[in-house]
Amino acid sequence: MSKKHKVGVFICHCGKNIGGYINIAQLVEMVKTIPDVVISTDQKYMCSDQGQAEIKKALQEGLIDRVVVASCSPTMHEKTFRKCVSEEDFNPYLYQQVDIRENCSWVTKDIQEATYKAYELIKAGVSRVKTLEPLWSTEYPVTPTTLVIGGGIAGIIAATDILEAGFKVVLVEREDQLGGWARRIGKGFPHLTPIKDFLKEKIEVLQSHSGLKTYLSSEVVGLEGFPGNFKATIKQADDTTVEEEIGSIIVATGFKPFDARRKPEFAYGESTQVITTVEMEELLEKGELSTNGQPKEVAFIQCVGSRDKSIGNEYCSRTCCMVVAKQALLLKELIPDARVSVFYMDVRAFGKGYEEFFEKAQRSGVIYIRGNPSEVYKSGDKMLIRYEDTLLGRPQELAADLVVLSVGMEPAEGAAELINTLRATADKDGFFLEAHPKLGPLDTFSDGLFIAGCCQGPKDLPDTVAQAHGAAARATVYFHQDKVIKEPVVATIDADVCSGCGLCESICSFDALHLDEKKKRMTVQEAVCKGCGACAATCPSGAISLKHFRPSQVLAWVEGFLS
Amino acid sequence: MDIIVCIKRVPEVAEIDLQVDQTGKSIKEEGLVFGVNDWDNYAVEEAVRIKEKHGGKVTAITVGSAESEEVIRRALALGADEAVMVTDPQADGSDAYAIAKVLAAAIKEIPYDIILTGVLADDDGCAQVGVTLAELLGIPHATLVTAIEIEEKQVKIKRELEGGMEEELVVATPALFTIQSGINEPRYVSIMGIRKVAKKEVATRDLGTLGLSPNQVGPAGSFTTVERIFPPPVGEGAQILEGSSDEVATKVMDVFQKGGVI
Amino acid sequence: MDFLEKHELYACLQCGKCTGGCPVSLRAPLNIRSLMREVLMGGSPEVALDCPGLWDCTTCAICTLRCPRGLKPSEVIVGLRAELVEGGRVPKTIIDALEGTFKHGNPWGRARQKRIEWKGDTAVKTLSDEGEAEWLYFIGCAPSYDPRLQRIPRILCRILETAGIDFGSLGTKESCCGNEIRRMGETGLFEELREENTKNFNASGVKAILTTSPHCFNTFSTEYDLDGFKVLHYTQLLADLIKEGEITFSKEVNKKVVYHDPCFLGKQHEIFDPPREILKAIPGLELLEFDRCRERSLCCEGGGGRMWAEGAGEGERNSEVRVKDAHAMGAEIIATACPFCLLTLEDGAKTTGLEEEMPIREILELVAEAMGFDDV
Amino acid sequence: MAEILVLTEHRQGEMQEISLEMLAKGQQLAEQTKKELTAVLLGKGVASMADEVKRYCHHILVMEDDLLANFNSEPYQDVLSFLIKERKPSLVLMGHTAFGMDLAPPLATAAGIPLATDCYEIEVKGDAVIPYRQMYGGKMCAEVHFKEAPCHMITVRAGSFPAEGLKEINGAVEQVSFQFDKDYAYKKFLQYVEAAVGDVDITQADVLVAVGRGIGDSENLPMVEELAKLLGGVVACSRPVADKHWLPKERQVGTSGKTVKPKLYIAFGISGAFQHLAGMKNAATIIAVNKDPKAPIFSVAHYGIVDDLMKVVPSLVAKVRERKGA
Repeated sequence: MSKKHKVGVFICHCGKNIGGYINIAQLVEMVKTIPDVVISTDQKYMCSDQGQAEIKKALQEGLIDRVVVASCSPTMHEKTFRKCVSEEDFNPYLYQQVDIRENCSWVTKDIQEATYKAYELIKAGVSRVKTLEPLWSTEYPVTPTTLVIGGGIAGIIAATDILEAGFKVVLVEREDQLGGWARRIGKGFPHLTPIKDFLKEKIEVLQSHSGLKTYLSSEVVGLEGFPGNFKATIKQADDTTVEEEIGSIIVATGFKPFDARRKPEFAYGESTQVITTVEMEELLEKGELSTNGQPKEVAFIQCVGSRDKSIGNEYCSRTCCMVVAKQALLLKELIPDARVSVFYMDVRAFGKGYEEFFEKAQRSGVIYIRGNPSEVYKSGDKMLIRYEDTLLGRPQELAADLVVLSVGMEPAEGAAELINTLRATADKDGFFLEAHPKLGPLDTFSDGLFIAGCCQGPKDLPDTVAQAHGAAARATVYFHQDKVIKEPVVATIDADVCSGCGLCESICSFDALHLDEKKKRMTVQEAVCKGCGACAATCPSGAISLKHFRPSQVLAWVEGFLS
Repeated sequence: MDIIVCIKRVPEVAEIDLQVDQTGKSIKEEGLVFGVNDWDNYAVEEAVRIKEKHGGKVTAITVGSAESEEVIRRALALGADEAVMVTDPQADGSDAYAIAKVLAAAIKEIPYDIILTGVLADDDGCAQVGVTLAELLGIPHATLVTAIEIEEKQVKIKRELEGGMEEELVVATPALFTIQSGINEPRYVSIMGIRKVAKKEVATRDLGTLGLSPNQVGPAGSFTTVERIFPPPVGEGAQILEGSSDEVATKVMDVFQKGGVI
Repeated sequence: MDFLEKHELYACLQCGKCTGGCPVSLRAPLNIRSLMREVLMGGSPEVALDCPGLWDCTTCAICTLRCPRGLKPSEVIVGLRAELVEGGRVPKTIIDALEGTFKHGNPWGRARQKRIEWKGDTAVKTLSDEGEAEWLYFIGCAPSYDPRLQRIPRILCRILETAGIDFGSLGTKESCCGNEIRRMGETGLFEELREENTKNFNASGVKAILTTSPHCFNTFSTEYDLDGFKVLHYTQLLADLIKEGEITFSKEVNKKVVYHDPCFLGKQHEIFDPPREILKAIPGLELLEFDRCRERSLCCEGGGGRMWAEGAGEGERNSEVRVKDAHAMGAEIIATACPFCLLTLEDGAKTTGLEEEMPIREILELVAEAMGFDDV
Repeated sequence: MAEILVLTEHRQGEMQEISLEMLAKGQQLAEQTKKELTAVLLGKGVASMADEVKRYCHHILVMEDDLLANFNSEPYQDVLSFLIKERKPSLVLMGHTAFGMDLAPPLATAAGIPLATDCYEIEVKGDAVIPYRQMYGGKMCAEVHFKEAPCHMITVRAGSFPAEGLKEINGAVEQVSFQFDKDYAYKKFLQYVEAAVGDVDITQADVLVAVGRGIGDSENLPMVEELAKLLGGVVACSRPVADKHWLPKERQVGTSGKTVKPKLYIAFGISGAFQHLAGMKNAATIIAVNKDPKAPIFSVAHYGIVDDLMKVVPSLVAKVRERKGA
């Protein structure tokens, strides 16, 4: 603290968000009394051009050498203000954001208390900002190849897009051919067009590109590196592994159908008269049904394994309503005198043309019964379904020749392991978690890793295809820039203090720390380091510190509160 | 319609092999379960039903040991509004007549239109206290009451006679009725219900506060005393009737005859 | 918290899975889904209290186990019954059961001093009187008093003795476990029983409890707070003893036996295999399975206070269906592992006229036969 | 010479059995104590009854009045108080009946007479009259001692003393001269009500003929009904029979049905499920008929027949008919 700093504090009203609950005028005056604060001022919206201009002006005039903005949370606008000060050739890491919105105005109606707390937070921010040091980002070159994991419809579409953009693709498929679940679908809804034709065409287009390298019967078993410069390990059918250098990754591993045995009340696996929609699709496709006008009484049961807390799947699988409508309709066309019933809780016909298709199925003679059946058991040569027609309010029984369980979607086999390998995050149901449900549906919390199709959650073909196109675009954004920029907030090791014990290596989730065999000291691979600070907290000798969050900087923050 | 209902705490003996205690005059009470006398339970229910229909207040009253509080609390939980408990060791050994005197003294300070008691108590089975009380209070009474209909200034009742007969009477109030079991279906008194009345006040009285002298109650104030008790002779298990159909039938006829059936 | 919130009625999907699976909904005026709807729309449980089907529920808990929203419809019934109990508006037979339990510690109102009547000349030490043991064997009310069932604990005692298990019982101190009492809606009484039994368990110095009845087992393991106690249904211990070779059989039981899963053992606790393992271990015995077995087992209608309430249902009883199904598949014996199932199925055998052809046996009775215990 | 006073009881022109039972016991006590037996007969239009009663006592005191037409304890009490004051009996006997229960306690109280109710036996020991009564629902018997007094009163349990041994004494009829000074408007008799016919309440019946699953088929019910009718009883059942709807639920005995306490309970083909036993074990006399000698019903029954009910019922029907001379 040898040098005396000149701190500028800019307080934001955020309209009424902050201004309505904090006495800003009073706060401005209070802040002026904090040592080294040379500017304390307020603006209706600091993030507005006018607000940013005021900061820039103060920097231009050389009035300040440290900037504090007291406004919303850093997640919201830290980047905005860092960019703002950089434009004045001011190091963005000499900037401190203080959150007085989420922390103060939004959580109390007591203006006095909120104003006082805001003052305390600003005081701490000012104390810290004075200890900050300038930091500079690093740039790395990019390998313009995308690893696409999964050769189903999502993988095929995404890979094709990337290839067509002029980049390369490494496509890894677990099965011995491309196509995934789309291969097993006969006709698609709502137009009853054969999916196979469409799929065949897409695969042909994909394979016509020279930049494609395909690994069939293979799995991704390892990943290291950092965005733009990953190295993936691929295990092939013969158990040999190869490594591929890649710049980004798209996961398109799809789903697996729910195992109906987990709903024992439906007797699946105990009777051949109980099948799933997956098996029904095959039967319809093979044309083996109704060689003798059988079955006469078919009952579809919706939501098997979906919307069901009792087996832990709370979510809707989104496609089953339409799959059943399609299968019921086709069945009715195949065996016109069959009685086809569909047990449902709600019919979710949300897509374009879906409601119309549902109506078409109804008009074809399919009986929709609102009720979630509870039991299926054998009675003579029929299967007896116990249910309540909730619209009639009547518990009843229905004897069927064939019961079709409309099974939902679950995360694909091995999804958990892959999530682990790729250092991605699983959602509560085991699907890949997107970075933001609305604003980052194709991104993950791992930079350079994107998701498409049912690996993120159940969806139908149109949604899957749309996501695949989107993921392809997201995955190639770096490639257009030829470089990746790495934030400088990373761990740093004081080699004089480090004993090379390796504790930090074991704690690091990103594999960024390694032992320098020669020096017997740990080193940080800065490009990989995410700046989480876990190593710094773990290091027994205090050799590791996190830039921008050095102990002195954090202590100053705390002291600011306590002073 | 203010109602006083008299209740008694008695042991449940239905399944128990009762033992005579060392005095030879009473039973061993150890291990016995006590509760409200069944007939009294019907009486409390009837009182509460009358109150629910016609308004007024129900006061439950009991004479007995401190443990009698459980039956008085139960009456409160069932719907009685007030409770009076007369406890005095000097009243021990009272016969039905002496108990009626205690009740009469206690009731003098409580306003009422009708008094209900059970027909009899499970323990002594005298069927005497209620009617004696009516006489002491100088009010009309009816026993074995199976239906009560409240009318202006009078009550229309049915009482049970032998042989499936009943008679209908009208009795002017104030009056006392002894209630026959089956007159109603007493409601269930839940543990929660009892907990809710745990803090309700129960007025306590002793001979002094009632203005009774010790020689008016207890053995001294009683007309009868139990000199000794003893279990009735019993046989175990069924006596198997054997022989030809006709012989067996004849033996059954003897049983019928002994039972007064034919 | 009001009734609607407590029972999460706002979250009901009205899908009907509860009513569809209800073992009595086809023959009784009980529709739990619509009942929940009534209460939700009426804003209070009062609107449902006159439903004639309230005493038909067997609390088999299919509705709760299968509810896709994780609600507990069977607890809604218990809640509604609790309202009736608090208002005193319960059937006479239920009143008798509740008062009997309050006064004598068992729903039949039998004398406490006769609770050890089942013993006959079986020697069982009474814990806390005659020292400690490894296991506390909780007999249960029905096996203690019902002459048809009194054999069951006698057999188990003999088996435990043979296997060298150190056990004792609470003797006349044992009181009703309260499982059925709670389900009849008498929450206060249940709490008192729980307190009393827990006190006796603690005083016994035992850390493991064995039950005859799945109903006792259920409440001890899920509704008591028996931290540090191991609670087992006898089938669990017996299956282990057979596996470990502690129990061996000397006679063959050459019968086709079909096993009936009790709700409080099977569905509610997923104890499906131990009873079957015991039966399979009996020499000569051929184990058959109902189509409706395990998770789909048909409730016998003996639970949830139904032993003391007739309910308003009409038509064929489930126990009759069960007996007929067993007969049709060629079974010679129906075996079960629950005192209530045993009694209701025996009733079913009587009313279907199949009493002679279709004897109902506790698993323990078959074990006793195979072990050569002819005199128990 | 002091006398023993017996209040005879009658209803709707019919002498009640209890009156004869009391007279029989009264004769015995009179002999033992060397006293005279005096009957009291109050009512309206009772002359013919007086003629019958006088055969068994030394004196019969008769009073006829409209106020005495139907039993009303208030005018009865006043007449009896008067008679007791006049005649100073040493012992007054009444029935422990609906009649006596209403009358005896207030009468005794008003007259200061020690009273023992519901007695099944009366002994004479020296000068003392010692009544015996039951307590705790019949589980204990009690010997009761009276406080010394010129007069004692006892109500007698019906059926305790056989009326058969009555001796002819042929006493004299004396008219009671008593003047009512009030109209007893505060307690008025309205009417007798007979239990509705067809309205079967098994809890009220004195005789229950109960059938269980052993009946086999509902077709066999009529013969059981016939027997019940002959015995003046009604048919009850165990749970399986009600479950079959062969008989309505109201007829079911047991913990889930009704608890009954008849004088006679005959169980046909009922093995004795515990819950059933709980509902009927307190019947005064229980006869069980079952094929299975080990049936639990035999543990509560007083008499047992190990046989097929299909054989037993017809032979009983025949025998009852024979006895009844029908």
